[in-house]
Amino acid sequence: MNHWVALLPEVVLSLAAMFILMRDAFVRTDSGGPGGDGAGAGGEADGGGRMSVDCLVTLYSIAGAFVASLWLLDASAPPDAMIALDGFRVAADTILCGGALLVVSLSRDYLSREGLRSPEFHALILLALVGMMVLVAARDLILLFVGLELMSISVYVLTGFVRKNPRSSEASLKYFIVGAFASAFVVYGIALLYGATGTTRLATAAERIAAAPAGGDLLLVAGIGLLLIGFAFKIAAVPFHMWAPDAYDGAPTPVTSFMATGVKAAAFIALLRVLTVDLGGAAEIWKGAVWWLAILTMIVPNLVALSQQDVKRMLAYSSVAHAGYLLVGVVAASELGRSASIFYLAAYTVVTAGSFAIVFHVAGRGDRNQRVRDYRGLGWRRPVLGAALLVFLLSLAGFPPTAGFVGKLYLLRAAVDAGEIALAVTLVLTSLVAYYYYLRVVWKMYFEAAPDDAHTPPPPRPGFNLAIGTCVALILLGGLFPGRIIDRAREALADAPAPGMVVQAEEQPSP
Amino acid sequence: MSLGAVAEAGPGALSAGAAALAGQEGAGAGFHPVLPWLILALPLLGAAVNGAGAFLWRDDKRIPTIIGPAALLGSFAVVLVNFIAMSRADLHGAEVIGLWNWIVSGDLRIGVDLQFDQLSMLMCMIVTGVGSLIHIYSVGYMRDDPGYSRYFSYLNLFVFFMLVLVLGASFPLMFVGWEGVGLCSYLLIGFWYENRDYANAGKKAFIMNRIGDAGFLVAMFLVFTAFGTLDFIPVLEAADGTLAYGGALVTGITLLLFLGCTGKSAQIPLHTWLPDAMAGPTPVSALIHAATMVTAGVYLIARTSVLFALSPVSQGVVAAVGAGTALFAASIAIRQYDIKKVLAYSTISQLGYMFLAVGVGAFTAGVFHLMTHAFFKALLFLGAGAVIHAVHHAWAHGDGHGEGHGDPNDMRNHGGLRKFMPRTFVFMWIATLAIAGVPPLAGFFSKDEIIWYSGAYGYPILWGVALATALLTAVYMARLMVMTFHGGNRTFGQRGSAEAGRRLHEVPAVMWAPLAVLAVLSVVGGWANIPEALPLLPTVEWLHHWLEPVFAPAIAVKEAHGFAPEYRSPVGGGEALWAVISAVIAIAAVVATVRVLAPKPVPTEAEAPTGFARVLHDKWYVDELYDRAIVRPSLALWRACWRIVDAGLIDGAVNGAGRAARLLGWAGGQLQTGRVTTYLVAFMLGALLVLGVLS
Amino acid sequence: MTAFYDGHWILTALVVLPLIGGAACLLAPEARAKTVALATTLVLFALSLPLFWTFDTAEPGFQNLVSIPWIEAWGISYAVGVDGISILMILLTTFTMPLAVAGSFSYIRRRERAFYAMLLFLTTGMIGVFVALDLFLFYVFWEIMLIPMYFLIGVWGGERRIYSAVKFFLYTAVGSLLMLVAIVTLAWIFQDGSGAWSFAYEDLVSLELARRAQLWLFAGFALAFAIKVPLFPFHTWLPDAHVEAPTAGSVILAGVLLKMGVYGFLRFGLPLFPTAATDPAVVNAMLVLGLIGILYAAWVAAVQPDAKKLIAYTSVAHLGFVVLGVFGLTTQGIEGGILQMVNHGISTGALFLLIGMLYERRHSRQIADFGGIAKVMPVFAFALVVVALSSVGLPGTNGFVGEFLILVGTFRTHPWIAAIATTGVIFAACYMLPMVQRVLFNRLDREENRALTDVTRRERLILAPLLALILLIGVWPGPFLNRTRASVEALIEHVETRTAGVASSGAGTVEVRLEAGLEAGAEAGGGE
Amino acid sequence: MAAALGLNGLIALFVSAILFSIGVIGVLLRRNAIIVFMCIELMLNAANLSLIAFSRMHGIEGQIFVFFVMAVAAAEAAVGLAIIIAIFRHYEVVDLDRFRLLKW
Repeated sequence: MNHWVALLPEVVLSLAAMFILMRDAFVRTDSGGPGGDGAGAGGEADGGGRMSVDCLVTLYSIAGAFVASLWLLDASAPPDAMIALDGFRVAADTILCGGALLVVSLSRDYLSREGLRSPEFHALILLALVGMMVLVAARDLILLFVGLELMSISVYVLTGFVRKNPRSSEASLKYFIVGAFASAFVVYGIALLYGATGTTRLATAAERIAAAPAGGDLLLVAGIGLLLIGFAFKIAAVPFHMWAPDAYDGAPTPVTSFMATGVKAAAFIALLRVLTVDLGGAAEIWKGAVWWLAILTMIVPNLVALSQQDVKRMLAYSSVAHAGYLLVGVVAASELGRSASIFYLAAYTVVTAGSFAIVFHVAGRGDRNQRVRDYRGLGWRRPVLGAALLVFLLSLAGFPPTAGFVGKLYLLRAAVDAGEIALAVTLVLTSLVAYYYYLRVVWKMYFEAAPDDAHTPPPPRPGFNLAIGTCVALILLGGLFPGRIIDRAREALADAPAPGMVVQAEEQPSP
Repeated sequence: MSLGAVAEAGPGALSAGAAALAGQEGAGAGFHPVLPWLILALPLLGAAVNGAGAFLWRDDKRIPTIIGPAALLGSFAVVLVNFIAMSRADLHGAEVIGLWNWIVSGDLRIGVDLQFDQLSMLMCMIVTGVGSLIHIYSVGYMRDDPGYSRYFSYLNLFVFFMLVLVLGASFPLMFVGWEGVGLCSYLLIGFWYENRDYANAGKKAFIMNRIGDAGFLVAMFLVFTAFGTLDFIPVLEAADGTLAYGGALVTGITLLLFLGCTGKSAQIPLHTWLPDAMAGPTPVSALIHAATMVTAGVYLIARTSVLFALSPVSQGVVAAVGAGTALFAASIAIRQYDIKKVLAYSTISQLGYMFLAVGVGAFTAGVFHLMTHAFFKALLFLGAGAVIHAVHHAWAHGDGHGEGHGDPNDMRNHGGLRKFMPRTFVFMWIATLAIAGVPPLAGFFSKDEIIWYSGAYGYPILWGVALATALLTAVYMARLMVMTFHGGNRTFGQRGSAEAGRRLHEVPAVMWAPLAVLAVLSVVGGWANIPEALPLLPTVEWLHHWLEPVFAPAIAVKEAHGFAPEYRSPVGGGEALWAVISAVIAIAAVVATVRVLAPKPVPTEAEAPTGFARVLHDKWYVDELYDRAIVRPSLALWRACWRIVDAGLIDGAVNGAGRAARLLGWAGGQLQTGRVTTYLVAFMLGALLVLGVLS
Repeated sequence: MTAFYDGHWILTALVVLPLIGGAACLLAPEARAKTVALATTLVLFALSLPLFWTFDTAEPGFQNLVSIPWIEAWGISYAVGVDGISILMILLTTFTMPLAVAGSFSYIRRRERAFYAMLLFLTTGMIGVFVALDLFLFYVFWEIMLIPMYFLIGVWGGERRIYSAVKFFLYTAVGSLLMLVAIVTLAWIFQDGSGAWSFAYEDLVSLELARRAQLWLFAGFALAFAIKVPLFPFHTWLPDAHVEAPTAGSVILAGVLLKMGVYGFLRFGLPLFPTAATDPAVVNAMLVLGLIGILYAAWVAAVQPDAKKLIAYTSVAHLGFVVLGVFGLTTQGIEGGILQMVNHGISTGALFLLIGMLYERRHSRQIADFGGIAKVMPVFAFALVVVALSSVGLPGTNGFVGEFLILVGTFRTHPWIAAIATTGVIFAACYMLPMVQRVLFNRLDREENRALTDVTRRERLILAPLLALILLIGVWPGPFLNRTRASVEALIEHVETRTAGVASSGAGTVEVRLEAGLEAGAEAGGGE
Repeated sequence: MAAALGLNGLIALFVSAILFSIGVIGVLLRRNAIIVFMCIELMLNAANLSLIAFSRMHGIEGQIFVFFVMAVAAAEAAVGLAIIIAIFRHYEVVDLDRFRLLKW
C-alpha cells in the first residue's frame, strides 16, 4: 500500500489546523459574528451559544485522526520504516487523541470566559497534537526530533496564549528557555547516537547496539545520556522539572491540562519506546540513571506539594510526581512495565483532564478562586462537581476502586517483577505523602463550612457535565473492570518492537 | 446443625458423665437430688421479678415483700428436702447434676453442673436458712426505703450467686458465683449510692475482691494445664497422683487460691474493704459480710482440701495468715465506737479463726465454726440493726429526719437500751456469749475445736495467738454490749431519758422474730459437733461424720505424710482440760470487762484516744498506708503514661513525622525560586548527575 | 429452608445490598433517608441470619463459596466465602449496623442523606473485607472502608474532627500501602513458581515460602493489621477518632473496624506465613505488645476525664486480650479471641451508644459533668451497669467467656504472659467502676442533670438486643463457639503442619511442635 | 572509529564539543534573555557540526538532519523572540531574573 497512508492521522490533523487558520484569516469572526464565541465574545454571557466552528472542526478532526489510526492498526510496516505502524502507536494515539478530545471539549467554557481567540488556540492544539503523534510514531531520530519540536513550539505559544497576563508570558518564557536548552541536548544526543550507531533509524540502531557489547562505547553512553536528559525535561523528571510548576501555573488552565496530559504522555511514550525497546539492548547503561530520576521524581514534588496553597500549582507538582511513578515502569524495562505505564498514562490523562477542568470552572473569571481555601464547602454547594473532583482526587491518590489504583498496582507488579522492591516501597510511601494534599482538598470541600461571601461556581453547562461524566465513568470503569483494557494494552504492546528486540529487552538481567 | 441439637446434646452427655462419676464414687446410687435446679431458680426468679418491680411498680411494696422472702423460703424447703434425703442415703461420693454445656473449646469442657455432697448441702442449708431469716427481717428494716424492690432483687440475686458458688461442680462455675456475690455485695454496699462514701466503699470492695479473683483465675489456669480439666471431682481425685507432695505447682495453685480467699474473706492484706462495707444496709452486712459471702474463702479451701493437704507450705501460710488476722482484727475491734465496725472487725477476726482451722488441717472445725459463726454473727448484726433502726426512728420521729443527731451507728449515742428494747438485749447477749465462747453455746464448741486442733497439729505459736484472740473477742464483745445496752442512755444527749422513753421502742415482730430463731441456733448450733472429750450429748462428732466423705482424702494425704494430730496441747493437758480453761478465760474476760467498763463514763467524740489506743482506733493506719504506697503512686504513673508516653512520645512522633514532611516540602519549595536561571542551573546539575550515573 | 437457601448468592447480596441502599439514601428526600437506611440494614441482618443457621459447624473450609474471574490477566477473581473465622464477624457487622443507624436518628441532624449513605457504603466495605477470599479483592474493600469513615468523622464529628479524620486515614493508610506491596510480592512469588499470577487465597496459602521471605512479607501485613487492631504503640489514632466520631461512627469503629486487624492476622497473617507467625521472636513481640496494650491502655483509660476517650482506651485493652489469644496459638485462645471480638463489639458498641445518649441530652462527654444520673435515668443506669460489667468481664456476661478462654489458652503456651495479663481484670475494674460511679452514682448535684429524661422507647429497642446478647453469650456461648471450632482447629493444624513439616494431630503441646517448626524454618532460611 | 573519522573529523568533534560547552556556560551565566537564547542557538549549531562530522563516516543522514535542525531552530527563534517581546511589553526588560511572579 502507499506509504503516505501511514501518516494519515497526522495529515488529517494538519489539514484541519490549516483550515482553521485560513478560515480565521479570510472569514471575519468578530464577536457576535457567525464564528460564534470566538474572540472573547461576551464571555460567559453568550457562552452558552453554539459551539464555534473551530472547536467543531478540531473535535471532528481529532476524532477522525483517531479513527484513522485505528484503521491503520491492521496495516504493517517494514521494521526499518521511518514511521511505526503497530499497536504501540495505536495505543499512544488513543491516549493522545482521547486526552486532546477531552481537553478541547472541556476548554470551551474557559475560552469564552477568558475571551481568548479560539482559532489560534485550536490550530495550535492541533499542531501540537500532530507533533505528539509524530513523536510517538517516529522510528527515526530525525522524525522524532521534528515531532518533539513541533509539539514543543506549539505548546510554548499556547502557554503564553494570554498575552495580557504577565504570568502567562512569564510561564511561556521560562518554558521556552529551558525547553530550547533541553532540545539542544536532544539534538546533540541524537548526533552522538548517530555517531555511535551510524544510523538514525531506531530499529537499525537497536540491532547494532544489541549486537555490539554495549556499555563500552563512550559515544553511545553520552548519546543516550543526552537524549535521556532531553526527555527527562519533557516529562519533567526531577531535577529537570523546575520549569513545570511555573509553566503549569502560569499557562491558561486548559493548556496546563493539555501539557499535563498530552505533552507529558507523548514525551513519556516516546521515552518508553526508545529506551526500553530500541535501547533496551543498552539497558544497563541508562537503568541506573532512570532509577535515580524515578526515586527523586517520586519524593521531591510530593513533599513540595504538601505546602502548596494553590490547587492548580498543587496539581502541577502532583503531575510531576506522577512522572516519577511512570518512570518506575520504565526502570522495569519489560513488557509488563510498558503496558503498566501505558495503562497508568491512560488513566492519568483522563483524570488530569477532568480535574483541571473542574479547577478552572471553580476558579471563575480570571482564575481568581483557585486556592485550596476557595474549595471550602464546595462539595455541598455543587454536589456533582464535588463528587467528580472527589473521584479524580481519589484516582490521583491511587485509591480503589479507581483506575488510578489499578494503574498503581500495575506499576507495582512491574516493579516487583523486575525485583525493584525499593522502587515499589518508595512508590507507596510517596503516594502516602500524596494522600495528605489530596485529602486536604477533600476536607476543604466537605468538612469545612464555606464563608458567607464565598463564590459559588455557576452550574456547568451540559456539555461540560457530559465530558466530566465521561471522565468519571472511564475512571470507575478502569477501576472496576480493567480486565479488557489491560488485555488490549498488552496485545497492543506485544507486537510493538521487532520481536527479536523484545526478547533482547526482556532478557536483560536487572542490575 | 441447629441450636436445638446443641442444647439437647449438652445435658444428655453431661448427666451420663455425672452418672459415670457417681459410679466411680460407688454408693452415689442411693441419693438423687430432688428438683436441684429449683434451688437456684427460685432466688433468680425472685431477683428478676423484684428487679422488674424496681422499674414497673416502684411504690408498691407488697410484691417484693411477698416474692423476696418467699423465693428464699421455697429454696430453703427444697434444700431441706435434699438434705434429709442425703442424710438418709449415706452418700459417700458426690452427686453431679449436669444442666447444660457452658464453655466447650478444644479439650476444655465446662458444664453448668451442680455438685451435691455433704459440704455443699450444709452450706446450702446455712445460706438459704440464714438467708430466709434475714430476708424476713429486711421486710421490717427496709420498710420505708424508696429502693425497697431494688433491695430485694439484689438480695435474691446474691443468694442465687451464693448458691451457684456453693453448688458449682467446677472451678469456673464456682468462680461465677464467686464474682457474682462480689457484684451483689458491690451493689448492696453502694445501695444508697447518693452518698459518695458508700459508693466508694462498694467500689473498693469490688476492686479488692478483683485482686483476689485474679489469683483465683491464675490458679484455675494452673489447674487446667496440670489436669486438663477444671471439674472438682476429677481434679481432686487425680491430685494426689498428679501433683508432687509439697511441690512448687501445688503450692502455687493453693497459694493463688488463697489469694482469692483473702480477697473474698477479708484476710490480711486484703481485709480493708470489709469495714467500709458496713456502709450497706445492716441486714446486708448480716447476710453477706458476716454469715455467707465472706466465708466463701473458707468454703473454697474446704472444697479443695486435698490440694491444700498436698502443700504444707500453703497450709502454714493459710494458718498463719488466719491467726494473724484474727488477732489483728480483734485488736482493732477493741477500740471502735461504730457498732457495725466492731462487728465487722469481729467478723474478720472470726474468719481468721476459720482459716486457722482449715490451715492446720482441721477442715471440719473450720466448717463447723463457719456454721456457728453464721448463726451468732448474723444475730449480732441483726441485733445491731435493730438498735440502729430504733435509734434512727427515735430521732426521725422527733425533729425532721434524725439530722443533727450524728450517727445512729455510734455506740456513743446508745447506752442503756436494755430498758427500751429488752428482747434485742437478751438475744444480743446470747450471741455475745456464743461468740465469746461461753459454754454451752455454739461458739464455745467450734472455737474451742479450732484452738485445740491448732495446738494438736503442732502449731504452738498459732495456738497461743488463738487463745489470746479468744480473750480479746470476749473483751470487745462485752464492751459492745456494755456501751450499747448498759449504763445510761445517751441517745438524746443532755435531754435525758424522758425523751428516750417516749421515742425509743423495741423493733416490730417481723424484725425480732428472726432474732429469736437465730438466738436458738446460736445456742444449739454448737451441739452439732460435741467433741468426744466431753460427751454431753448424743450428737458427738456428728458434723465430723457428716463431712467425713468430703475431707477423708485430704486427711488421708496428711496422715500419709505424718500429719496426724497427736491429742495433746503444746503445753500438755488434754482437750477436755483446755476446753474448760478456755471457757473459764472467756467467762472471766466477759465479767471483768463488764465490771470495768460499766461504771466508766463513755468518752465523747471530742476526746480521741491517745497512744497505742489511737493506733488501734485508727486501724493500724493500713488504709493510709495503701493510699500512700499504692493508690497515689499508681495514679501518678497512669497519668504519666497518658500525658507523657501517649500524648507526648507516640503522638509527638506521629505528628512530628507529618510536620517534618511539610517542613521538607516547604524547604524544597524554596528552591523553586522563580528565577529561570536557577532552573537552568538545576537542569545542568541534573545533567551532570545523569551523565555521572551512566554506566 | 436450605433448599431455597443454597446460600451462594447470599454473600454477594450482603456486599451489594448496602451499596444500593446507600444510593437510595442519596436519592431519597432528606427526611426519608434514615428510614431507608434502617430498612436496608434490617434486611441485611435478616439476610445474614440464615447464614448463621445453615452454617455447617463440621466444615472447616469455606462455605457458600463463590468465585468469578474478574481480571484474568492478573489472576484476580471475585472470590467470596465464609468460614468459622468470618461467620461471627459478618453477623456482628450486620447486627451492629441497624443499631448504629437507629442510634443516629436523633444524633444526626444535618446532611442526613450523605450520612446514612456513608454508613451503608462503609457496611459494604466491612462485609467485603470479611468475605473476600482474593487478596486483591480484600485489599480493595480494606481501602474503600477508609473513605466513608473519613467522611463520617470529618463531616459529622466534633471540634477536632479534621485532625482526627486525617490522622485516622493516614495512620491506617501507612500500613495498608505496605501491605499492598507485600500482597503484590506474594502474588509475584506465586507466579514465579507456577508461571501465572494469582491473588486467590487458596493459591497463595498453598505457597511454601522460605523463612526470610515469610518474615518480610509477614512484617508487611502485620503492620497494617497491628495499626488496625490497634496494637500499642500504633493505637494513638483510636482515641482521637473515637472522641470526634459521631456515635454511629464510634460504634462501628469499635464494633467492627477494630476486628479487622485481628481478623487479618487469623485469615492471612497466620496461614500465609506460618513460619514467621510462629517464630518465637515474632510471637513474643506480639504477645508482649498485646500485654502492654492490656495494662497500659487500662491505666491510661483509668485517668481519662472524657468518657468516650476512656472507652476508646478500653478498646485497646480488650483487643490486647484478643491478640494475646490469637498468638497464644491454642484452640481455646483463638476461639476465645474470636468470641471476645464479638463481645467487645457488643459491649463497647453499647457503651458508645449509651455515652451518645447522654451526649444528646447533655452535650457533654466529661465524666465530671455527671453524677447521680441513676436517680433520674434508672433504665439507663441499669443498662450502663450491665454493659460495664460485661466490659470488665464479670462471669455470667459475655466478657468473661472470651477473656477466660483467651487466658486459659494462652497460659498453656506462655504462662507468664498470661498470668501478668490476668491482672488486667483488676485494672478493668479500676477504669470502669469509677466511671460508672461518677456518672450514675454519688449525689445528683448538678441542676442541668435533674432535667435529664430517661431513655426513650427507640433507645430501649436499641439497647435491648445488646443486653440480651451480653447475657446469652455469657451463659450459653455454645452456638457461637461451635461455629468457630472446626475452622480454628484446621487453622492451628495448618500452621503446625507447615511449621513442623510433619502432619501433627492433637497430641503434644504446641511448644514442642513450635520448636520443631522453627528448626525447619531455620533450615529453609539457611537454605536460600 | 577514529580511523573512520579521520583527523579533521576528530577536530570537528572536539570543536563542536567545545562550542556546546560554551553555549551551556553562556546559558548558565548570562541573564539577558536574548543572549541566553543565542547561546542555545550556539549549542544547536555545535550539535549540527558534530552531525556533519559523523556523516563523513556514516553517510548522508547526518547532513539531512542538519537541515531539519536549522529549520526547527529558525522556528524556535521566531517563537522565542515573539515570547520575549510579549514579556518585554509587561516588564520593559529582558532580564531573566526579573520574571518572578511564579515561584515556590
